[in-house]
Amino acid sequence: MKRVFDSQLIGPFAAMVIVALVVAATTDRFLNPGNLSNLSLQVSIVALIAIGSTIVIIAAGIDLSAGSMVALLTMILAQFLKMAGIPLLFAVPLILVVGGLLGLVLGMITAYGRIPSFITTLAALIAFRGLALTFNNGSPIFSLDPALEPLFYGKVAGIPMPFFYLVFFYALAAFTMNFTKLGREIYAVGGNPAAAVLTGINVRKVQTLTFVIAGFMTAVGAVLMSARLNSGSPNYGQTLELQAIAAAVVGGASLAGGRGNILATLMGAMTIVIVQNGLNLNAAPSSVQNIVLGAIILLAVGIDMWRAEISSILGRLFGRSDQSVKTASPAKPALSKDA
Amino acid sequence: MKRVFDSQLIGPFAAMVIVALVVAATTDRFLNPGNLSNLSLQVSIVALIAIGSTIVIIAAGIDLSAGSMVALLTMILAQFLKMAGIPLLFAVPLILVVGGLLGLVLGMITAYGRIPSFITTLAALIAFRGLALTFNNGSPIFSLDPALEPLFYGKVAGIPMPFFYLVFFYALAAFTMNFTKLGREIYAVGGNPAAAVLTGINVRKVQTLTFVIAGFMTAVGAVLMSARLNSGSPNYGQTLELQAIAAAVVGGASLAGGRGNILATLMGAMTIVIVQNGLNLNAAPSSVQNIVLGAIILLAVGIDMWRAEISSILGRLFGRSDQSVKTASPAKPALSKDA
Amino acid sequence: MSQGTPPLWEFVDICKAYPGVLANDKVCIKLLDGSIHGLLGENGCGKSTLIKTLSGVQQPDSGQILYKGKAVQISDPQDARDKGIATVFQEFSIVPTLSVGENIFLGNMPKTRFGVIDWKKVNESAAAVLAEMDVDIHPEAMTGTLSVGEQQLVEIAKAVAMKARMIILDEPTAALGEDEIERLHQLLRKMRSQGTAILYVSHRLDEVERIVDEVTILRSGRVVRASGETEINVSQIVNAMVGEDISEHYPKEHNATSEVVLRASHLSTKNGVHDASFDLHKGEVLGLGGVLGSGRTEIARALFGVDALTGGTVTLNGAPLKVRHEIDAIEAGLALVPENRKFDGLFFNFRASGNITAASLGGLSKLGILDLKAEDEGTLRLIEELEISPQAEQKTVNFLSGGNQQKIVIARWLFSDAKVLIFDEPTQGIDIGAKIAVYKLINLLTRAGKSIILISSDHDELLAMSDRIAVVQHGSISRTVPASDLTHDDLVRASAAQLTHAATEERQ
Amino acid sequence: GDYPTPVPLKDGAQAAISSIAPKNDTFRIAYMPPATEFNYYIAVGEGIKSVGKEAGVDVFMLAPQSGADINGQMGMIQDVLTQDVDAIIFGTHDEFAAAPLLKKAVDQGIAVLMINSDIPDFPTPIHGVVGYSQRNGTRAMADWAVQTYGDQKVKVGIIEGQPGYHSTERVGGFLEGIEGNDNFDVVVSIDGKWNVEGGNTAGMDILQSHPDLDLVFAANDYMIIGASYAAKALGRSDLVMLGNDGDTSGLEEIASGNITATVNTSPYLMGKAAMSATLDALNGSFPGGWIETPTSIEDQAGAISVLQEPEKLFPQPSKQY
Ligand SMILES: Nc1ncnc2c1ncn2[C@@H]1O[C@H](COP(=O)(O)OP(=O)(O)OP(=O)(O)O)[C@@H](O)[C@H]1O
Ligand SMILES: Nc1ncnc2c1ncn2[C@@H]1O[C@H](COP(=O)(O)OP(=O)(O)OP(=O)(O)O)[C@@H](O)[C@H]1O
Ligand SMILES: [Mg+2]
Ligand SMILES: [Mg+2]
Repeated sequence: MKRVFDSQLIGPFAAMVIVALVVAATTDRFLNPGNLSNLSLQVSIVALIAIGSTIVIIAAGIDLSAGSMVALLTMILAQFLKMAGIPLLFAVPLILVVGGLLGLVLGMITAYGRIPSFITTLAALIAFRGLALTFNNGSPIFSLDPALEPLFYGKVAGIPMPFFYLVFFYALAAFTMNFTKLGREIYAVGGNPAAAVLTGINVRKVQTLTFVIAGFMTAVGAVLMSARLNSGSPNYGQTLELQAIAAAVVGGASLAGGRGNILATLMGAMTIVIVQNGLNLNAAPSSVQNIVLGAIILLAVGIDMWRAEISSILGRLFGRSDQSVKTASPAKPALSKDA
Repeated sequence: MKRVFDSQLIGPFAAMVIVALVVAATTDRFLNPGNLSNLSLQVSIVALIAIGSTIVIIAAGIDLSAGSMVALLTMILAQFLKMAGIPLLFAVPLILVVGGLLGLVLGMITAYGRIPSFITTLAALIAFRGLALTFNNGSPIFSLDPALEPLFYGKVAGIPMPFFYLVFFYALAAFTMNFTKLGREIYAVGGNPAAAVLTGINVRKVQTLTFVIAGFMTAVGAVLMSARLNSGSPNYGQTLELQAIAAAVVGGASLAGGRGNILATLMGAMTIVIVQNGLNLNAAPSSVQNIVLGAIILLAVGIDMWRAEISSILGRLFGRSDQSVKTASPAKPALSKDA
Repeated sequence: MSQGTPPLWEFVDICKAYPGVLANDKVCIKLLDGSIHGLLGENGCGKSTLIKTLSGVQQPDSGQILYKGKAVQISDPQDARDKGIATVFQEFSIVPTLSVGENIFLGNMPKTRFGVIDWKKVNESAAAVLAEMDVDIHPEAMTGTLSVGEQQLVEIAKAVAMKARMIILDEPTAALGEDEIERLHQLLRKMRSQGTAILYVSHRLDEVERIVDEVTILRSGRVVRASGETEINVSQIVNAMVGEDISEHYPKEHNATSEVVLRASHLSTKNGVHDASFDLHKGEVLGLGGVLGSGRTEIARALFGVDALTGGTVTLNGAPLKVRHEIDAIEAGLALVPENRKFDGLFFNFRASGNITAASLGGLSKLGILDLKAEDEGTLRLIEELEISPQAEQKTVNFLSGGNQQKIVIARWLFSDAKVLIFDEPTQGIDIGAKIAVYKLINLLTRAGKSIILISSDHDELLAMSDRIAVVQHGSISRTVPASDLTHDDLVRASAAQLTHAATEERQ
Repeated sequence: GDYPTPVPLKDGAQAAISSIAPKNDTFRIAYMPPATEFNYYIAVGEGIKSVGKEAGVDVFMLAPQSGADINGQMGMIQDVLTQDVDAIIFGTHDEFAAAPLLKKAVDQGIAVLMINSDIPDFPTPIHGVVGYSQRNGTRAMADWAVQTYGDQKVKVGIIEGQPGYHSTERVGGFLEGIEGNDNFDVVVSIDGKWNVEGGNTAGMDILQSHPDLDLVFAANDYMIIGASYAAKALGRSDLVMLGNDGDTSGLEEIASGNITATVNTSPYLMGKAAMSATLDALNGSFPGGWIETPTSIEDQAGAISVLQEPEKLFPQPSKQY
């Protein structure tokens, strides 16, 4: 358990709590139960997609395709339900498979085609939205299935359904990353791919699998998006990939690979959503929302990067000895390539 | 001269020519002089911004902020012209300075704050658009100045003005990158920052300068955007950063840093614009446009990555000796960290 | 070695080509139980290629691999493991972002009954392996935070932990000091006595002499001396490797004068330099000796402005030298050839010229514009003078051999006309021929009145090439003596004297 | 109130006005357009605010930046539902997505009115719809064009918005209007992405591929403004350029002769009407139904006369007419 709830969680957790306290101080509506269940609805889609983004990032890749893939998958789901008449019970698993397959294609192009994932998924970001537009003349498809909505809006024992998906998938992902061979291989591949090859890890397979996972989780997000909006549209999911990456990064994942914690990503996603919720509750205009979100991403990474300096300053302020500071800061190679 | 027009240009040039031939075959309107001058208008903004993107990429950074910065700068220019009543002759240089300063801030946060440029500019991508929205209630500002439009639409000797900007800035950038100390230092920093430090290069300063250049070129693009649309709007420039990065990448710049050619970026930008123009001339729907653009990005990078394999296959097909193939292919470290 | 039983592993006529080179050309080699087999040869002769084939990283183009006389295929690294082969690769193959324990068991992590990774067992077993190696590293430490030497020890621990029948070490000692090398040799002798077959690669021929039982020597991908065909002594080996007689391995010239060029007084930095003082004379080679982690690199970094001084002064030709950034040091005529040329030295996106002029761009330009003609001329001159491969200006430098790469890094400081050159492990990982070329370069420099600070963990080299030696302990200079007054044993003893301290300090 | 008499909504689409139960003494009203990126909704908002100010009620606006961010808008509606608002005036690009949340709002006793719409059958019952008939507006524009230019051959280029209800209706209305007239010939139709930039690029490309065009119709003012710059650059001052909205900047472009005419839908007045109806609904005096706000076709002379009444406009014209 220590592994799962390790020290990497403290920062993101603290950030989340601080943000929540600030929001709670500005409006008494924040802590009402209705709003808290709202939060779990709002965080759900981006948080589920961020599982995949985080895993790809840990393996030193990046996935820019999630937002467009959501659009494409909501359109395919809509086709399944409205045009092909496939029952919901089959259509949903089928979409998850399609998501996994799209991830497989991206992963194979990246890993076996040796194309940087930034490029592969940038191309996919553009092309998937184009593909989504080929369905139904590019028009949204509405009113998919009355049974779809409860997937998002339904409640069990008064708790919204998305809460359970979050618990399930985050538990599964945290377990996989910390206690299974695959999880550790993903960390190894991200930390040093050359070393991973030499230790007998099938690096390309592992890289590919991270994209399959990301595609699958994106599909989960797409199903929830369809359920939430009871429709499919080629416009859905815009900038979702950036939000998911932001969640991972606010949660402390390093774009250089090898570092990241699944549960910290959940905290990251929560932090972002709490801020948005707080701004919404205070009716902040979209200009302020954007500025604050940008600032939070920068601050979160900054605090992580400057941990050594900050604790040394704090230490000096509160008269602690310099010694304690050193142990707190994981030394970096002095001349690392970090621009 | 050998340095400027080196072998890195051949691929992107060939790609551009092939694409142009294909387009010319589908429509006889492509080669008419009106359309060609049209092309120079359409490529100008993205190609000018891509100069900055390429330089940042050569220094192993990435700039995701260009699109939003364009929006912000068009709004500031509009404010200067309409609200502050600053004459055009001062307002335009002022905007270029503001662009350079914004770049300076991003560069300093990246280089001195040690925050990966992906994060810095992702935050800026979000925040700059928010900032743009704070002006004029987030509404576009139209009819800025009658003297503004000719900056974009004007002609000298029958040749559109943007053509001259392209020639000027590309010549300047190619010269800088190939014949000046700064240019060489940018390549060195991108190639190996640790080694650059130990050879006395002020790595952080150089990294910062690449962002200043990018900010400046983005400002040039923003002025042209304002002139083109005779207005400022917080919505302008969406996905422009991706198009500029795509131009650099199609031109063969490596996201790992140290590799890239300014003139090849121009070819890359031309390739993309020719494709879009060709599709528009054939009234292709936006779905097809997106899919084709995605495919081109992937193909361009793929061909670059697989150069060794491709030439070996071609060699085998045409019965050339294996020997000639070897010299053609710059081998990559087998296990480079590029996923 | 009993004649009747077949060798544990045998290569028969193994060939392996890379684009443009035949890296292994009909190589035959026999690896026996309970024997340490040295595999030697110049840079690029194909040693690592052979090892990668045996470790399943790549497949041979032709030839046979026999296991106890039976032809087998080693399809991938995991297969090699399963067949009882453990390899310490030349390139670092640890994952810096994972713990030491996890690195040691990466690829076959202990699992519980439920197929879940058993972290308790990972850490306990790792601790046991490290204790067996007599190494004091905590299994839960993040590997990336360890020193280079410690990381190398973790690499070795990975192989040891596998309890393999066959263990391959490709230059395991390049990043180790004398003491660690001695401990490693102890361990290898113990394994040999337990019947393990060991394949050992090193460019440090003195240590080869100390430990191997038999040698195979490669040249240009071919076996030029099979096991048993050469006596195991340095000059015989060198003859076989290089293909010609080399009379003098350390062609030392004495050019030192009494004029003090650089004086460091009471230097301290945050990175472990404490009150270090020494003088450097014109034309002198001043060696810095000490164990791994004693702070020799850190002293170099302090002089060169990489680490800020927290105390002390430096004077150059009598005038105080203030170095706040590397560029200040360079402009004052200092030069640093870093210990890791791959990570800190070379620009792999440049050809020779870009690398050679990188530290002189200021002098090479007027109003910021480079004089490319001067660059080309200077490069060509140095390529000729230093006998660098003529390929160097045709392609980017990643195609060059280690020796040529090292010469290019040194050429950079000849181009900048540095007066004081700091060489940090300048011969690490390069073959004997290239080493001698570097030594000759050192002579050339001192003859021209330049001064050199030489950091080397190869005691023979340090003793032979230095005029005086400063012994570094805990980041300060304990004493400075003429090299001729020191012996190999003195240095080992001087180093050993501080071991107990070093060990306690590391633990903190 | 100061608005046209409402037309009843379809069966089952009308929520009972009696279900409205305001909680605050000073009414709190949320204005929730689909996006802030369209000036149009800001103008509507100004109309809403001006009436609100007169009546002394609290009005606030909450909207995502991008109209495509429907997910974001739903989050905002959810957040507003946990607050004590008395009325929601909303617009959306996706009524099916919004329906479940708005049903909840109606159930909570909140007055719910839709703005800038003409659908009589919102998927869940709401109290009112305020807007002009999208299809009628552009059909009137087509009629005007046929009347003005119909005596000669006219080659038509169309710049659509991104696919969706608004684009379908407006382009559909225009096509209906020119249908049956042999002189009007639609030769090209492409996407201008609703914005100035997209309209400009689309304009350049269609004028390039069809130099014989006589008339360009765009589904909103921004796109036709963008296209007008393209026309100007190509020296095509002879083109008939038609838009839709009655955005202040669009009207000014017409006044200056860059654009020929637009469908003036008076967003500011629409906002005023919507707010008046909302206040009536809260006071129980609004019968419910669709309020069709008037539209007019404005050419140069018309635009100038509209611009001469700046009190009915937002933003204000850049100069006095
Ligand atoms: N992946 C590769 N692709 C192309 N050529 C390679 C590759 N790896 C090695 N070579 C070439 O094969 C030859 C043998 O290399 P190898 O690494 O086996 O030499 P080595 O004996 O281990 O040298 P060193 O002592 O420097 O480690 C060299 O010419 C090298 O440049
Ligand atoms: N980047 C760093 N940050 C913090 N401490 C470091 C760093 N690099 C080295 N050290 C510490 O500084 C001390 C000296 O390091 P190092 O091993 O490089 O010494 P050295 O004398 O150069 O040895 P050698 O040359 O044999 O490698 C060690 O205690 C090491 O842990
Ligand atoms: Mg080797
Ligand atoms: Mg050292």
